[in-house]
Amino acid sequence: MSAENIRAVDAELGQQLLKEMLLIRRFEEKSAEMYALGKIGGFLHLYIGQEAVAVGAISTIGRDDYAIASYRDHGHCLAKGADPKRVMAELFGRRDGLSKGKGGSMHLFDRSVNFMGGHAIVGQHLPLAAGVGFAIKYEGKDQVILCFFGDGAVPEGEFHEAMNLSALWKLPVVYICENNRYAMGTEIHRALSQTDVYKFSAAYGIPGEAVDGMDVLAVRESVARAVERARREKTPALIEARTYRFRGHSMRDPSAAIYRTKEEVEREKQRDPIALFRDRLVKDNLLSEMEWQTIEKEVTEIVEEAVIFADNSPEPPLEWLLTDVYRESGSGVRGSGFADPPEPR
Amino acid sequence: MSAENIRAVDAELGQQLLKEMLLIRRFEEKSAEMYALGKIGGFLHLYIGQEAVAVGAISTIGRDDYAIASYRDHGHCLAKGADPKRVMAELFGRRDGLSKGKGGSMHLFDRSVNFMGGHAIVGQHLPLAAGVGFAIKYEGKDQVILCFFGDGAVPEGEFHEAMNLSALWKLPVVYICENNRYAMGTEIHRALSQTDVYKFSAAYGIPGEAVDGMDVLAVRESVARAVERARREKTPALIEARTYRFRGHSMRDPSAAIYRTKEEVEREKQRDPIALFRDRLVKDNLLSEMEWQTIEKEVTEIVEEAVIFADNSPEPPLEWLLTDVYRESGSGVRGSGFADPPEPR
Amino acid sequence: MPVITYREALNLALREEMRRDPRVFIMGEEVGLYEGAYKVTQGLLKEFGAKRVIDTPISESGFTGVGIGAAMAGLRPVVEMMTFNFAILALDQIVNSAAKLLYMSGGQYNIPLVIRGPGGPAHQLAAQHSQSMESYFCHVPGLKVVRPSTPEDAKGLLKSAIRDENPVIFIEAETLYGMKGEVPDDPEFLIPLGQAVVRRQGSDVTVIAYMGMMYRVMEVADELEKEGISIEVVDPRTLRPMDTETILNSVRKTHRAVVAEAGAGFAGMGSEIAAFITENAFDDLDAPVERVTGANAPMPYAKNLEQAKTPSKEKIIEAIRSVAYV
Amino acid sequence: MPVITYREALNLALREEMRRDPRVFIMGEEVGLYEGAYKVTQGLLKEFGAKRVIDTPISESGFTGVGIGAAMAGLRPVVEMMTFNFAILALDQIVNSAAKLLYMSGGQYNIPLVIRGPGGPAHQLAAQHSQSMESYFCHVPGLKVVRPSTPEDAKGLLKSAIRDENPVIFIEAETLYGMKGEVPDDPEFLIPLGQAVVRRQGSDVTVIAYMGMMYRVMEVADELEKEGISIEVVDPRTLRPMDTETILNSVRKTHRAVVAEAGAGFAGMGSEIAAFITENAFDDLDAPVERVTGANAPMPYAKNLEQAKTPSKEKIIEAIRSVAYV
Ligand SMILES: Cc1ncc(C[n+]2csc(CCOP(=O)(O)OP(=O)(O)O)c2C)c(N)n1
Ligand SMILES: Cc1ncc(C[n+]2csc(CCOP(=O)(O)OP(=O)(O)O)c2C)c(N)n1
Ligand SMILES: [Mg+2]
Ligand SMILES: [Mg+2]
Repeated sequence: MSAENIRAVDAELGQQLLKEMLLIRRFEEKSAEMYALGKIGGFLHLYIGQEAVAVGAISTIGRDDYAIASYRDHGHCLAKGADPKRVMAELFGRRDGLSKGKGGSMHLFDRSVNFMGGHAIVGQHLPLAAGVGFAIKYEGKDQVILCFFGDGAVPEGEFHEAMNLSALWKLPVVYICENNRYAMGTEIHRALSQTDVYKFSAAYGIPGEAVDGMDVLAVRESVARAVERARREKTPALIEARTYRFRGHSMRDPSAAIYRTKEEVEREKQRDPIALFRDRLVKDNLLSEMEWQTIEKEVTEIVEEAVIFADNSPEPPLEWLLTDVYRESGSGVRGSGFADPPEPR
Repeated sequence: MSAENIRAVDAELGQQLLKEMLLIRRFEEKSAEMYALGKIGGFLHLYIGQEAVAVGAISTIGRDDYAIASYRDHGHCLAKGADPKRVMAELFGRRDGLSKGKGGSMHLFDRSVNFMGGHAIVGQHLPLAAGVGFAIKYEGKDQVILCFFGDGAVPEGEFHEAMNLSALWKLPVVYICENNRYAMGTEIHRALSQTDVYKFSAAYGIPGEAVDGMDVLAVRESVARAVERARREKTPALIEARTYRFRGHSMRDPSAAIYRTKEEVEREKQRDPIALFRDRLVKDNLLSEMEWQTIEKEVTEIVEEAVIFADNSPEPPLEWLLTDVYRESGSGVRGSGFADPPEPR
Repeated sequence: MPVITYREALNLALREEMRRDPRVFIMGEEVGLYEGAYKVTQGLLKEFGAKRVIDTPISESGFTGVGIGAAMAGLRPVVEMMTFNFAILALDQIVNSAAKLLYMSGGQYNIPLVIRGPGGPAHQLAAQHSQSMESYFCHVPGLKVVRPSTPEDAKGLLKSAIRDENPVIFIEAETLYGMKGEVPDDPEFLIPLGQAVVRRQGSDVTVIAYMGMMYRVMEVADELEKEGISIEVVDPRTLRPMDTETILNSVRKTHRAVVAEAGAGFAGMGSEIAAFITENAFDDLDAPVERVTGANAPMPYAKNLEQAKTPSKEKIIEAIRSVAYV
Repeated sequence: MPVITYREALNLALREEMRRDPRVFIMGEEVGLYEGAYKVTQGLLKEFGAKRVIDTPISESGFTGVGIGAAMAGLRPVVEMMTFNFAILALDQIVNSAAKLLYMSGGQYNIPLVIRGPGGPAHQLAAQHSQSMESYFCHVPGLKVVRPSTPEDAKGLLKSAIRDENPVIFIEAETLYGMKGEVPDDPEFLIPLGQAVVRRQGSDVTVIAYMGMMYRVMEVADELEKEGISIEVVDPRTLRPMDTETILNSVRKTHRAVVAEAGAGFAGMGSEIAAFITENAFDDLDAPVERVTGANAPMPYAKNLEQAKTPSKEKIIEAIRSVAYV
């Protein structure tokens, strides 16, 4: 896809993007319900409000390209094409989950669509993304990887190391910082001495830019440009998508907690990326009320099915506690796939 | 000291700076001899060629201010005012060494002159410097700390974390990157995608500049400015001192190894900071031949004495193996200073 | 004595020590405005202000290094790890700076620093958020390591840790924060580091356990009492320095020992405890020291697998029976 | 059989595996142009070019993460740590990514990665450069850990590690790089991970040791033989998975065991080895398993203190005598 005509959306593409965003939204609203019901445990971080970033960005790449994200990963995983049923089953911790129930919400992986996780240590997956970019280049392929992370990862050392290595070795990685202005309760100006994240790109001599993360087409345009360059010139880029999370940090954190006001949250909700884009499509005559209703209905069905599927999926068998700790060697090396030492009682 | 008239050196100050540089040079030449004789073991990293940086920078601060360095620390430790005898004894691993012989060349510490080490993990002491800056500010003092590190530390995550924290919290730390263009055998353009180290300062919104690290007065001027600002406004700074190491990375690495040519080394030696400064003082009539000879003689004597002192100092007693692992509590808390668990055999 | 939660006990210890000594401050992610991810620092910002209660960016290695540097320069920092899993990112600072500076400087710079926060498994937090890291720290000369199991210990040991002249790794547990217990309100109430406690007297088998596992063992002990098996439960409280005497005295009395540990067993704390007991009390032992440990796998997310990962009461009972030959 | 050094054996293993499999590459500080800080990668840049022999900046966490990411995408990286001390900076990537990705992804992403380099003490490198870190890695489910003591093992085990489908921590020793020995030049010569070897047959006491300590123990065995004490020396070679059978079989024969370890003893590898021996062979033991370990202190610089830090022959002999009651 060429970056030039990327803004020229037709009805089909427009509705597709809208539907993907809405799917994520409804999927997560349902997840929140399921969390309240105790069907989902642990940490559950909702992406609500940020959907335009994952959908806009991932719409610029193919199935064969890669994406990788932090723990706030439902949106990216769904946008990359994972089956919502298996995602929900993973959140439920069931056998048919993407990771057999072993990973949970923070560790979604889907090899079939090159979604590389789901990583819960802030900053940790940036070097992994560089590694995938390294492998692409090593094998002479023309894929790219999109690496999504929060503003909270910028102060971490691994941000710096990954930027420098990617820039130094010219790796096809597009780093997309989803700047929602908060890392848990820490507003960005309390975490960074210089808060325009995209400006870090200058320190590494790579392209960087800020983009309105509530505008799916703006994200799409910016990322498409970076993707094209990454494919062609193997140049990484740093894109700062300015966005906002409408909910709390996780289900344990109220949406308008001590660190931000109700007014601020309400104001930001006026920028709802889904409502904005729907209105735009309607205004441009690319979406009728009937089509909208159809999309809503389809999305609701997908989510309902996902819940039913997840709920019907059995718990993982207890033996699975000890599988997938090591992969047996396929190389025929005797012993190299030895089992772990015998369990002490 | 005010930064304005800092270039106006009189004979006394000029000769003082020259003498300090020469002391470091001769001290290290002697250390190399002692290493060859087996009196010194382990790693020995010579500072030869870079003396103007430590001497110029440290000449701008007082005894009560702090300095901290990497493993290439003899120059900084001596410039900060440590007793050459005890430094040499430390290199010899003797009882009267600064660290009782337990630290060695890479771990010089002298609390009496606020020299905070001597750290051998690349990048590790940058956050420590920020911590000292934090303490200064916390206690409402007007000290500063100079933190010296190599170009090789820039790609490390801790460089980034320390810069950001110091800038964010406005700590009185002057970071001085001694860019000698190599980290062991890795030339800077093979380690950093953007090689003007001082430009990183922009990413943190702090002052930064490059300075000729072979010109003791230029270093002095630049650092004095940063020190003044740090004292007054509690602003950190990043100074890149462009310099060169005349010897190998350590005594185990030949001076002109595979990674650089003999010609390059010879060319750089033309910029010898000591010769340059001596010539300048002579030209400005601030140094006579006789004075120069006196300086040489004094310095040689200091170094000779240091060697004799070190050689006469006994080995540390074997019981010291297990002392200084824990500090006994002075607070009267029963047990909190408990000894380590009994040694298994 | 006032009954307060484990969380409140920690909070009180911090408050008292910060009131007592102006050099004590606390820094970490979300400790100030947010009052702690687990609310341990509730109210501290209000009482002590932003100078002494410092919110940090997500830079574990950086701010741990800041803590160590500040300690070198005379302050007494308490660094909160939001959870101890993130301490791996700061491990170089902990191992190579905090633990060694006193030694490398020949006794010049001691590091009076506490690094505290919750560790170990909680509720379905999965592999990267459920690690028991105490054996890492315990292996490092120069560090002290505390695992406080009760509200009283939480207060008394944290206060001692803050007054200690050395770096202390203080690993709490998310699962205990809400637990209530009697806690002295005397601001000079201290529990020395390096003293184990016998939680329950018994004569047949010694079980060594701390934190959540200790409570599970206490329940097991109640159950087995009905069968006439008498369990002595020893809680080390401080893992380094380990109070080997209290443990050995107990074993010399019961002649049988089991170590119960939530973390993965291989090269874990239980290995050390089992090894020193055997080394020092071999002739008193009527059976090998048995370890009951977490499975040697990462922590799974699914609830049923998670439960199976940590030693069950059944497994503890089985181990006790095997050493008691009943 | 050709006689080559340990260093050459490693070099040969790398070469052979890189020739065999184009997905294998090596990255690390100074591995290319400089040919390795310890020259293990000598000639590799020339033979394989800069695409497969990659010099890295000093960014341990970063380039280890790059290795892991590349492994996720199908390559088979060998990451050199200039020395293993610096792996602490990459520990989060090793523990939280490399070791857990297979599990967290429910079996989708295995990480065929080798992290290798010298570890343990060398010559007067002082506290920050002389650490024995194997117990850290051994504690982590999902990692394999190798410590090869001979040139032959260095080659055969490194080749198996590279062919393994899992992350393998391969810790060499600077002090052994120059050691010579017979090494098969067969490119299919492999030593399976997880197999210990009996270095010396004996009947009175089993001593478990690896790397430099193993050689010291062999010398001790020679000396004690003259007194009529017969020592069996077992070298685990792979620490995780540990070949418990070979060790237990030996102990069941000799009824006495000593573990000798260079690193600090508290919560070290010796603890694990002593613990499992006691657990599994208690009734066969005529004496407690004794640990002879490095002192529980950081490594001092001074030569005499450095020597005293690591267990001497005298200490090993003393331990052997104490378990043999002679
Ligand atoms: C290394 C590390 N430190 C701390 C945490 C705890 N933590 C989880 S998410 C988070 C905030 C991250 O914020 P940001 O990167 O902006 O992402 P967002 O949650 O806004 O999507 C923190 C501190 C962690 N997971 N990893
Ligand atoms: C974290 C870490 N990685 C690697 C090393 C090994 N090492 C010691 S010095 C050095 C080069 C450092 O170069 P630079 O920072 O430029 O300082 P210079 O030696 O030029 O003074 C390396 C790689 C180390 N000590 N610490
Ligand atoms: Mg954020
Ligand atoms: Mg350099």
